[in-house]
Amino acid sequence: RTERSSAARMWTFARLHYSMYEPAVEEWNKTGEPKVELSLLGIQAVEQRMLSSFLTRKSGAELMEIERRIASRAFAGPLDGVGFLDLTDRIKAEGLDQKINASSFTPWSTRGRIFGLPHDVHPVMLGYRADMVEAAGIDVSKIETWEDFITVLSPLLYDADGNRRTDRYLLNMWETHMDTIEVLLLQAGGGAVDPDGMPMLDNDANARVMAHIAAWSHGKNRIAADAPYFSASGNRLLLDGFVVASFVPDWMCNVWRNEIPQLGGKVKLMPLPSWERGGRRTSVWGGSMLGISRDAENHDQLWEFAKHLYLSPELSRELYTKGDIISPVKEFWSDPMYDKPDAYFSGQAPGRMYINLAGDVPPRYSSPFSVLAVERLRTVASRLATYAKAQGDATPESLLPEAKRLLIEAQDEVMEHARRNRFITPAEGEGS
Amino acid sequence: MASLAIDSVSKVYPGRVGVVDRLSLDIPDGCFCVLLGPSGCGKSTLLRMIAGIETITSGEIRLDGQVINNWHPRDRDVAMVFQNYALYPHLSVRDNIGFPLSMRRVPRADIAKRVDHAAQMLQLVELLDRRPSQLSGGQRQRVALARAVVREPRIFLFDEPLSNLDAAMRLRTRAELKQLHHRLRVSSVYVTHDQEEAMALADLVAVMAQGRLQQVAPPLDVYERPANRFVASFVGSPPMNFIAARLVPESGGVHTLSTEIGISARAVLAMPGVTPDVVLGIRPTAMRIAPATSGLAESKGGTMATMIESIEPLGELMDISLRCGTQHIIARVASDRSLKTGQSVALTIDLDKSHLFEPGPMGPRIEATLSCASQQHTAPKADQNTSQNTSQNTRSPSHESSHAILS
Amino acid sequence: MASLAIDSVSKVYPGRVGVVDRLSLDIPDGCFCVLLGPSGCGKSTLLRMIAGIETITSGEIRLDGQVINNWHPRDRDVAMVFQNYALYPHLSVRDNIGFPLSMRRVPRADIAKRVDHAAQMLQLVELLDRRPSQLSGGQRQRVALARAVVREPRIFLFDEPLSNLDAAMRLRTRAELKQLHHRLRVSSVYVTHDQEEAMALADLVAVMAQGRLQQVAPPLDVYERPANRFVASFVGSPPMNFIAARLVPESGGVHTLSTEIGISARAVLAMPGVTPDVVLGIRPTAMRIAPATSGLAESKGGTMATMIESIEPLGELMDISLRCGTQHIIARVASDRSLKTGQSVALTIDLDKSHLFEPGPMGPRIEATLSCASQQHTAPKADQNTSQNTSQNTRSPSHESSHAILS
Amino acid sequence: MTALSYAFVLIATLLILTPFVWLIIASFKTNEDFFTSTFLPTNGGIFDIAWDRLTFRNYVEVFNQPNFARALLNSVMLSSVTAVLATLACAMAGYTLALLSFRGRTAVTWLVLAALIIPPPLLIAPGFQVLFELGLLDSLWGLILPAITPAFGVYLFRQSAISSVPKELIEAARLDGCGEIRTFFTIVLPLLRPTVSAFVMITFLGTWNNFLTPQIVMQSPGGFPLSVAIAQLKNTYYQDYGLLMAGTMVSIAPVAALFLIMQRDFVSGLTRGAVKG
Amino acid sequence: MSSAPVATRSHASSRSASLPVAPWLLMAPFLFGVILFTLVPLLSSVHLSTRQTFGPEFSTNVGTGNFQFLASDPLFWTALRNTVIFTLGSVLIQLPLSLLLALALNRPNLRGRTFFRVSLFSPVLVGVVFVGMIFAVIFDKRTGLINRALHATIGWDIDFPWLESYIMPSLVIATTWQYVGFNMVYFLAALQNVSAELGEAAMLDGANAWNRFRHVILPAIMPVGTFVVLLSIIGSFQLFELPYILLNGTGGPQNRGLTLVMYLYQTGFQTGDLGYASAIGWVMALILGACAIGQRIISKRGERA
Ligand SMILES: Nc1ncnc2c1ncn2[C@@H]1O[C@H](COP(=O)(O)OP(=O)(O)OP(=O)(O)O)[C@@H](O)[C@H]1O
Ligand SMILES: Nc1ncnc2c1ncn2[C@@H]1O[C@H](COP(=O)(O)OP(=O)(O)OP(=O)(O)O)[C@@H](O)[C@H]1O
Ligand SMILES: [Mg+2]
Ligand SMILES: [Mg+2]
Repeated sequence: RTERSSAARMWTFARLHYSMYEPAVEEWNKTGEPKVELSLLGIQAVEQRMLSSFLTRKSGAELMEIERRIASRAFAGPLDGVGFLDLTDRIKAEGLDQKINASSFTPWSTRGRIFGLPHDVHPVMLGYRADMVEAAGIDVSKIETWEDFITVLSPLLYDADGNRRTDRYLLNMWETHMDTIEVLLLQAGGGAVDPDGMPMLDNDANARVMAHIAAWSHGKNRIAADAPYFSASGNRLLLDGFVVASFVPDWMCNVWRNEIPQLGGKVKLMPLPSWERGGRRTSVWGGSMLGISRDAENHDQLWEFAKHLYLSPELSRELYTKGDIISPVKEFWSDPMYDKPDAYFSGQAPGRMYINLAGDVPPRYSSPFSVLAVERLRTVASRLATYAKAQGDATPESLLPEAKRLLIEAQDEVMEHARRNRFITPAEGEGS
Repeated sequence: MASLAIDSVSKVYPGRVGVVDRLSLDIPDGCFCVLLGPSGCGKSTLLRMIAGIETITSGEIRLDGQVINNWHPRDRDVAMVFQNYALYPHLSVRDNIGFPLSMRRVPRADIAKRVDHAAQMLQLVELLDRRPSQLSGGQRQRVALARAVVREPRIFLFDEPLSNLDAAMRLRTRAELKQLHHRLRVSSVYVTHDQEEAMALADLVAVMAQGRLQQVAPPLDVYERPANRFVASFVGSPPMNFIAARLVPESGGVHTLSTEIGISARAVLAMPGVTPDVVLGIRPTAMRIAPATSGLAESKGGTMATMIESIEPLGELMDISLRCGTQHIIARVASDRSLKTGQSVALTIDLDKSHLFEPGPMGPRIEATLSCASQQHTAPKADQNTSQNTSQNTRSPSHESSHAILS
Repeated sequence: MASLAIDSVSKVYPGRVGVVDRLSLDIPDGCFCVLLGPSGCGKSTLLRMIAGIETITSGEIRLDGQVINNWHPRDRDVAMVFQNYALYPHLSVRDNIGFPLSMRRVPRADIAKRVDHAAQMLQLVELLDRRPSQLSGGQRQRVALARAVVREPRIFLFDEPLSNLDAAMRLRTRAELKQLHHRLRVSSVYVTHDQEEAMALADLVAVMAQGRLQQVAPPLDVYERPANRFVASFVGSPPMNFIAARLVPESGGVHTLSTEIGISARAVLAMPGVTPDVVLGIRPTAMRIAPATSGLAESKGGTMATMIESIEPLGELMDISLRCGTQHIIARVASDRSLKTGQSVALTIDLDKSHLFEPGPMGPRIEATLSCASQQHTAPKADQNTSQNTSQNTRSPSHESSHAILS
Repeated sequence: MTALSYAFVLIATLLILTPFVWLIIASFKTNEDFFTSTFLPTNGGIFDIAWDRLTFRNYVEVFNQPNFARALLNSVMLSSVTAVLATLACAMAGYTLALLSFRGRTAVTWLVLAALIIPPPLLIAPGFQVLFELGLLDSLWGLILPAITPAFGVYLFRQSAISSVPKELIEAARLDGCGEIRTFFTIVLPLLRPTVSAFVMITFLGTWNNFLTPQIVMQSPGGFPLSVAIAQLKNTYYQDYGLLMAGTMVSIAPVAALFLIMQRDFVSGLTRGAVKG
Repeated sequence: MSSAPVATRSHASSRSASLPVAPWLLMAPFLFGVILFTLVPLLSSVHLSTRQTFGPEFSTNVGTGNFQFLASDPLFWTALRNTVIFTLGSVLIQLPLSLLLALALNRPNLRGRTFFRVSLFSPVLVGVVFVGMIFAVIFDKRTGLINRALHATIGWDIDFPWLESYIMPSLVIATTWQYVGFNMVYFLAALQNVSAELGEAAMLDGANAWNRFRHVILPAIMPVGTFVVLLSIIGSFQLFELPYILLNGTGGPQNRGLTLVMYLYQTGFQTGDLGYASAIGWVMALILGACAIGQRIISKRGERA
């Protein structure tokens, strides 16, 4: 049998996190109990080990830092089947729900219970090529809605080599890139699952957004193009100014900083254009949490450690300086470091800008069906795109009915699976 | 050294019955038994069953009285020369020969010594470091032979071990094998198609056909007293000439034998009461040819007039094929350049070297003494004796074969 | 049908020189040439070079005058029987035989006909649907043979095609091959170790040793007029007896021959001036044995007194080994049960069938006529002639071989 | 004919190597260049290529990874042990199924086939459980034991034994006094050499490159092999691609060497001259 | 016991009375491993396939429900279609290439064989993760190597969406790149069983290159050949990691990249229903089983020779 060292094991999947946590863990191990043993695993490995250990109730880690998409997979069963410790009462008791940005809890909540301590907020803005915009003498402050965005920036659309193929587009987004689609859906108040964890694909918000996305990338006047995120070619295209604006959550700043230093001083950030005047100017992308294994002994000590690690001012500072990530803990937001102008973003202070939007970050709920539902949304998007291509000069309006139809279809499919699940009935959803 | 008893053993291949058919054969300790038989009659199969690398469909094989049907080949301690060599391609000739010894944990030095000895005996010394793929056919065969004779097993099995050697080498090796046998006295079963070899080596010759035993006897007896027409025609080359004949009884067991080709003789039968229709068997070597004195000499007794159809010279000897009425007869005589094709000659037959058989390809031999029609004659003692010890020599098999022949 | 010219061809294997060594041989169109030679002397290699499946290290091979060294085997249109069969394991016997035809796009019906014919000729009919793995050794060999003879190639190459067949079958097949050759007249090279076969089939016999040609001549000549001591000892079985002897010159080319074992004779040499020390070669078949009249008869001329050391019976014949002083002599005579081991006998030698050689294993033959010391004698014309046409028959090779022998 | 195959092989090789060239070059590039130039960074020295922008930094970095040496050692250990054991186990079983006749042979053959067609993910969770029950988690054996009996190996050896070991040789060996086991080691294994070396190669590679299982079975980072160490160079937010590529190159080097040593065995005529017929 | 006449006569290839213990001894390691690490887990998955589960303590019997749902599950059928397409693609394109390469490299007179052999094999040396990375770069739309090369040469659409609309073809290309040399090694090893003598005999019999291949080489490599086919069918059916990485964990647009195993993985782990996953696995196993039986039949013929 494996000699289980008395030390509690903690897995993390990000090198950055690992390096940031090490000091905190060391400090804790000086005095605190139990000793914590931090180890770095590939994200795929974390996923499989987490699931294997949950499913077999065997030899997991006491503490697991989990990325959002993976976390939702732990919620497949009945509530008391979830492998993570239910933190709801502790959080409420200690008023953490007030202390921490509300929407940050949602990804780790299912059927009203909270299973993880949030690590971040991850608001989203648009990062755009300031150099081009200004060269064209355009004033982005006029932009409030997506309509504005198009009208204001459309002068930048142009065909460099006159081969009647446009060589610069306004928005970096593509019908196949689910992350950005989800960003827009959430911003518009749509999404994949409702607070009870039930699929909700066929709502108007989703339909509207889908219609727009299809129109933007294949419609009459196309503004969107694909410069893939996290890929050499994508960055190359950004450099070449193939697209003007991209979706930039706080952590993305760090990615750009490291992967495309050449863009330094050429880019700026602006809040997302909203879907209607006065609407929400931001969204959310990515995120992770710290969960405690239900099978661990000494839950309380681990809980203490979790707080020590996540709620410490040091960490919040580390997060921002090393990873451009703003802390979910509201009280730290006053920290002046967030106001420091950033040369990379042409003197803007990204921290502050994100914090200002943090309050508006939309909630996004998790459920066993998240993955399935999101997959369906992706399919809808891509089907709709095909439809748009076929239509030729499609507009959001002309696409709306088809979008609705497809979403309803998708909804039914997902519900098929949902109804199959004997462990989670809608009834139980309301129950808790 | 051991005695081997094969007791009504049969082999059936899927869909092929009677490959070996209820065959019984006793090989006393230290006996050197040569298997003769036409291609495909089951010789190799029999050897492989004795070796234990072919399953026995029915019957028993006993080694010193123990039934070994289910013994693993290793435990039978037999050495075999495969018809197709079966050398280990990845081992040098030396290691090939030494292999069986090293498998039996013989000390290194010993192995080296015995391998060298075997190599000398088979003139493989300068080939010891080659791979089988670098050898000529005959050399491979000698390696296979060497691999068998380095051992001192309880039984030797040789499957045409010399077939690919030149005459000189074959003679030498044959002598070596004979010596070896005299030295070790290991019971051996030896398959060959070379009858001179068989005669030279065998204590006992077993003639097989169609999976059955036809005769088991000392070499000369097989030649001089073939059990049946098959053996007679198979042993001896060129094969015996067969001529249809009739027996007309006379006084006291004496008959007159008459053939359509004009040869007639007196026949004294060992036992009475046989069919009048018989077959006269004459060895090509049991004839003499002389230029016909007159244009056409009249046939009488063992002599007849005939004509040379064709001549095949063979160095010292020559084969002459003659036309006698409807029949062709082959005679092998000392080569004599004066004889020419088309020439008419007088053919004389050694009647006392000729045989009578019942009709049919497997017709058993009729124990009889033939003599020239003219002179008086009675069966001499000697014949009786030898025939005695023949049948004694081959008691159990002869049962078998007679069975075989009748059934 | 084609004439084949091998022009000082050599083969060198990595690290093995002289496998085939500057060998020249002309095979006229339609000639049936039999290759004799000890194991490992390069016969198969030569055949494989002719076939084009072995590279030629140096020299030329010409087919009807065209150099074919670099021709692809397919284009040479030769049919070969491999020493180890090389049958296609996954094809039935029928398809194996038919393969070369179907490769040459012969119409189906035709193939069937010719396959059946070949199968009949080699008694494979009831085996046609088997796989090679289900055949006996001899059956496999016959399939290999059949695969060659279904074709009518420009050249036939046979590498010991009958070695695994029983005597009867071999005789029959030999006859079939002879007929085939008479019908098609395809030039053939035929390797065998069976000298009877060689004699029976060959128009021309080529004797090889150590990669070199020793003699090329019609069969009987090779036997009766061996070019050198090697050929003499290699051809004919049991091998010739060799006895050291001295030549003492007398009047006009006539010499007296004396041996230490007491045999003496008169020798008339075709050409004068040879070393006094020579070797007398006597074929075992060129001797007669009679029970010694007195206890010990004195030796004189072709006859000598000696003692039987051992007897090996071979059916019709028997081999008797005799002690003559220090030497053993093997005599092959008609079997005679009256002779017993240890018995002292008178041995008579057919001097006119004996030969003289220069010393050394390859010592060339000395053209001479031997006769009993007593009676007068001069070399008869006949001998002269035959010796003439021998040397004529074998001009180009005999150059070669004498080369070979001298170098 | 030769010319034809030559052309064919050349083209194939080119196509195969192109991504490699990319990989190799990438391993010498800074992150900046990685993202902005496909092959070599342009506009600079000779051939308009900025040679000076190429760097060894990535390699230095790789070797400076925490317990890199340890990981390398683990990999070598793990891979070689697995490869050897697996080859033995599979060859033995394969030969048995191919050339020995015994009751239950067909059954076992079918078992092999069955094992062959099981989709691995089907076994992830139950397999994990078994490992746990056997207390093999967090030990090298937990990685080795499950890996030494791949059904496909058994089947591979079975098939190649059928075609490359003449049964006459087995018979001869038996007569010469070999037990079945001896026969396997002295006769069969040498004859199967091409397959053996191919299989050793393949197993070694599989283990060498497998980065997932070790992370699931091994609990303490100390036991991680190179593959994991390299995989961990991957970051969640942004990637240091140059580093990754360098890591890949480093992890390839040893196996490449091994392959160079072994590849000769894939081609070596063997059974020739064994039997006639 | 196995040498009892009855027992062996029924046996097509009855060779010898081999000690009954030896075979089991030789197979012991394998049996030990396969029972422990395949059979045992497998049995639990058999049981699972009739249940709907979440972890050990949450599991209810659904009888054949899983299979019924499977039949009507469009995702499953998509996955099956994709997988079959991929399998056909890789078997029909990859293997012939491998064989041809092996044949070419087996020529003794080919200069630089070693170099070619090593080069062709080298992709296997790279872990699948990096294959994913490399091919992400290669298949990129505007900047990808393929599109740019083809655009430059034959004016191919520079925005050709490999990894969106043509995922399976892309995967076939990628796997071919990685495994063509790998299979080549199998074939190279197999080619060693081809008897030179037979080749020579065939030449004399007038067989051209094709016929020699057909009648001498092919039969000799048949056992291994059929094995390689079976293996790559199985391998293709279990395609998982590469698309998982190339499409970062999703099935790609309209699940064009969803393979059976990926779906199995998603349902088994991502929605935690091991029961349904097992059902999928078993359907896969059935399909592959059919192939396996086919292969046995074919190679049986080969073994007779
Ligand atoms: N691949 C090889 N490498 C080295 N030597 C070889 C090779 N093949 C044959 N030899 C040698 O070449 C010589 C001639 O071989 P070859 O097969 O021609 O002999 P052979 O006359 O056919 O003998 P046999 O009558 O036994 O078949 C032999 O001594 C053999 O050892
Ligand atoms: N595996 C097999 N399946 C079916 N029949 C077989 C098999 N092996 C041999 N035979 C047949 O069994 C008979 C005997 O074969 P065996 O090898 O014993 O003949 P043999 O006496 O050795 O002949 P040869 O003198 O030609 O070697 C042959 O007719 C052969 O066709
Ligand atoms: Mg035989
Ligand atoms: Mg030969």
